[in-house]
Amino acid sequence: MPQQTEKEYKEILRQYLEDQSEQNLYMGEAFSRKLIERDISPEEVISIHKSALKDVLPGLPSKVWHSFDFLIEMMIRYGLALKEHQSLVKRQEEMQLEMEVASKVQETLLKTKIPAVEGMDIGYVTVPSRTMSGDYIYFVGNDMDEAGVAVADVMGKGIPAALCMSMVKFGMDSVQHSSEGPSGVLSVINRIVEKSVNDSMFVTMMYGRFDAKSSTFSYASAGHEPALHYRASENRFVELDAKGLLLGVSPDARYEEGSVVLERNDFVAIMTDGVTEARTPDGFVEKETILEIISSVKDRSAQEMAEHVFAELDRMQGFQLQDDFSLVILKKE
Amino acid sequence: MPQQTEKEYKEILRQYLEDQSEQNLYMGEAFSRKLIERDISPEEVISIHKSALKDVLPGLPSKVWHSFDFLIEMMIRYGLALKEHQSLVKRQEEMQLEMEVASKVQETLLKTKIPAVEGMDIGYVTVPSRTMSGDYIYFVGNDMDEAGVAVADVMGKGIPAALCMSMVKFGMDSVQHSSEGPSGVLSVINRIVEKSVNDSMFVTMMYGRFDAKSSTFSYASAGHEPALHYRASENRFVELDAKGLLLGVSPDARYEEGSVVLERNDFVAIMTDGVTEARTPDGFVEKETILEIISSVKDRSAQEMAEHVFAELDRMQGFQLQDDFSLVILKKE
Amino acid sequence: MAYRSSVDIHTEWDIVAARQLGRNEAKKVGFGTVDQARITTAISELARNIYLYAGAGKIEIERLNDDGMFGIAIIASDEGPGIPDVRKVMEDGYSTSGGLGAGMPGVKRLMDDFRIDTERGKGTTITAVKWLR
Amino acid sequence: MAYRSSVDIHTEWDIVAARQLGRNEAKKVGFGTVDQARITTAISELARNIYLYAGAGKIEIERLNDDGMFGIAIIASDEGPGIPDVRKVMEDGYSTSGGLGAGMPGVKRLMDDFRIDTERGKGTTITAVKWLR
Ligand SMILES: [Mn+2]
Ligand SMILES: [Mn+2]
Ligand SMILES: [Mn+2]
Ligand SMILES: [Mn+2]
Repeated sequence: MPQQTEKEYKEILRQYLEDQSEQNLYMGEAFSRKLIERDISPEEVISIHKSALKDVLPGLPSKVWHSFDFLIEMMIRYGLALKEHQSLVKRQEEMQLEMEVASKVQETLLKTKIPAVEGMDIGYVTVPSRTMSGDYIYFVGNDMDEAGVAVADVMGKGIPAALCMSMVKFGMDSVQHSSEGPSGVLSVINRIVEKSVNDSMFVTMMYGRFDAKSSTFSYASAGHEPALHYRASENRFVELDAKGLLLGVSPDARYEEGSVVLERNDFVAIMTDGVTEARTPDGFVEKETILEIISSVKDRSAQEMAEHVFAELDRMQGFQLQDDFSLVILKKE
Repeated sequence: MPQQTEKEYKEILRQYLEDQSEQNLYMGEAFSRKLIERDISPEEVISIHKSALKDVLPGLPSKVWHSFDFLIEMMIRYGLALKEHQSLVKRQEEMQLEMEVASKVQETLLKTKIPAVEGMDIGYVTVPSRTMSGDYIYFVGNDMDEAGVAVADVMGKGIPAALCMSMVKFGMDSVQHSSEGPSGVLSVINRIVEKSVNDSMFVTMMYGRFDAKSSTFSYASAGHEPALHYRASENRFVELDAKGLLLGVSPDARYEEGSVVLERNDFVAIMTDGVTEARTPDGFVEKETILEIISSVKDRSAQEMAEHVFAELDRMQGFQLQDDFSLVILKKE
Repeated sequence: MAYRSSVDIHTEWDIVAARQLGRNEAKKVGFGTVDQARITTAISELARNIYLYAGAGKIEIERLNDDGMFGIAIIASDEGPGIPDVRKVMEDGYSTSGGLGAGMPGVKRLMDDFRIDTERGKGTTITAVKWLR
Repeated sequence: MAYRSSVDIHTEWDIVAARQLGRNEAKKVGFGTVDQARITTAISELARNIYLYAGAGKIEIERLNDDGMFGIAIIASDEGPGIPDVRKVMEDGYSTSGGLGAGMPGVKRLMDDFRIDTERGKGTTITAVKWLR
């Protein structure tokens, strides 16, 4: 193989030295691609060039050949860098594959089912900005007259966030009863997060609970983005917020609870900051604009509403989300 | 800067052509490192070489110079590969940083404490083959006369394995009582894994429990590497294995339980396949060799034993683990 | 203030013609041997892409004089299927992308400015510029 | 069946002496120019490591004849502080590891066999072998 390579190289060089045609340089370029494929290092190319030139132009002063020996010496480290590159490319590809597998694991791990509650239409969208998400949506319900929803956002993105979030998920697994009150739920999750995670990791979370018997939506927040309550009778939005520390800061954190009664055609939107802090090349999207987008589809189903808001904000961001995006709509029928 | 570079290069080349001394080649090599640092591509090196040679050896036939033009053409793609490498190194470093954060999250998430049990010396080593581990060791105990240890290995490595393993951890959190029997523990974890993880993910696990009152070690295995029981009185090893499906295959899997009585100076070694399937350039390490390594330190403390076995096998693998390595030694005093 | 010439790409020999045109123009602008080789390699890559994936198209070469800054532009255009995922095409370091350092990231590195315009089913125009320093 | 010679490393000039010895021995074994340059670069890297991190040590060169297979071994030893984390030292692609392609992974790539023995506070011995093909 190396001898074959030398022979081919010499032939292309010989032809080039005859008439210096573009044709020959093109063949040379194609051949250089082959050399890289065949794992020929740059110092070997110089060595091949030297011996080819010796054949084609014999009788040159010996210093010319010494100069090539020097050039070979200069190229060794370039060759090393190239070899290192090949190993890195391989590792990079493995990593990519690994991330894809991980995101599938995450998907299965975090799957959740919208509960069926009389008089309540629920829809949601959650889209990661990179391969793995740091946002989390989880529903609980008795499939009769109670529904609970947790919306959480782990600070940071990517793998560390995904790992930390799996913890919130297992916390939620221990809250399987939709009758549990919002501030109680946050207290449980807070203790789990506080115990398992080091100080540099924080999680914001809102837990909301709808009781069909009283048509009441109650909620508590651990430093999370406020929810929005659309009052159909007044055609305006009211922020729903409640005092509470981020999860994981203190084991004894207490969570205030708020509640509102939902009238017909009212809806509540719970979201992460990836919705409200949508960034376009020209800056943040105005809060007003976001409210207008939501309003414009208030007569559609909850799922259609969530999907429309995502589509609009995704488009405005040039299809490159800066943060994970999660939005839940709970609409009183 | 490029002119300065050319001047320096010419000077080193000129000196080399005079006497071809090693001294000059050493200077050349040092200079080539500088060239790479200064982002000089290999095709530029050839071009610099050409013009330096033109100065040092004027009057060579024009074909010599044409040959350098050809060589420049051949080097362009090598230069490109090198540039690509620099960008990949940068990306790799970012990724590495993220992985390190993730592995710290994992570390906190998975921290465990060796229980204090009278008459039982416990030591362990667990080392990931990459940044994130897919092996998991977890201890439970009443800090009196009972100790339980779980050793798990998630199929696959890296991020997906780490995510999946966080699940085993939360399963173990629900098994806080060291009085729970091995086959019961595996059944609980199995149901959690089966529920949360898709079909392509499997986990092997061994759970062992030592009861100081009866000096009995009981164990169950979910398709895990057998443990080793060293009988001091007979100076030989006995494998401890028990029937049981991998975790996550079927929700109703049942786990056989086995037990042995530990005599004075007996020890049990529980491990993952990263220990038994150590791979060197010449193939797998023989089982015999591994037993010899363990035997050779059987008089040391449990922790020293585990560390010695790791150090030896790590060295035999050229410090490049092919799989996560975990080994627990339980030694009857 | 621009002089533009072009080569249609139908066969592999047209790639050589495009390279020759690019090299001549680069020489006229005043680029040295190394930059000539880089510009020519970029043309090779773009022309081969047209030849392999779009079937036909053209390479235009433009000499630039922008307020005393001299340079050269390569405009590669085709009416092929368009690039379905530009993000993917611009990604670095895939051994599958036809070899180390090849592909569009390579062209971008060989030149100073780089821009892709593509529409599904309509075609692709790639503009790459190098300035004389 | 081995001939061994050695150079003590105390000053930077000793690095040159070690290179010279290695190159001469490599020539005698029959290695070509490119392999000579690779072996010499590996010696440079190992000797510089001794000079920079251990202060003093030696480079031994051994000509090998193993059942008709000819080769050369570089043995770099010092009584320095030892390498705290061998795994880290063998990792690829850190721009901080003193430049692209440098360091111990570079030495490993330049040679055929590579082995590190190190003990904290006792010192380090690195053995690297290249076979003639
Ligand atoms: Mn987040
Ligand atoms: Mn966010
Ligand atoms: Mn594993
Ligand atoms: Mn394993």
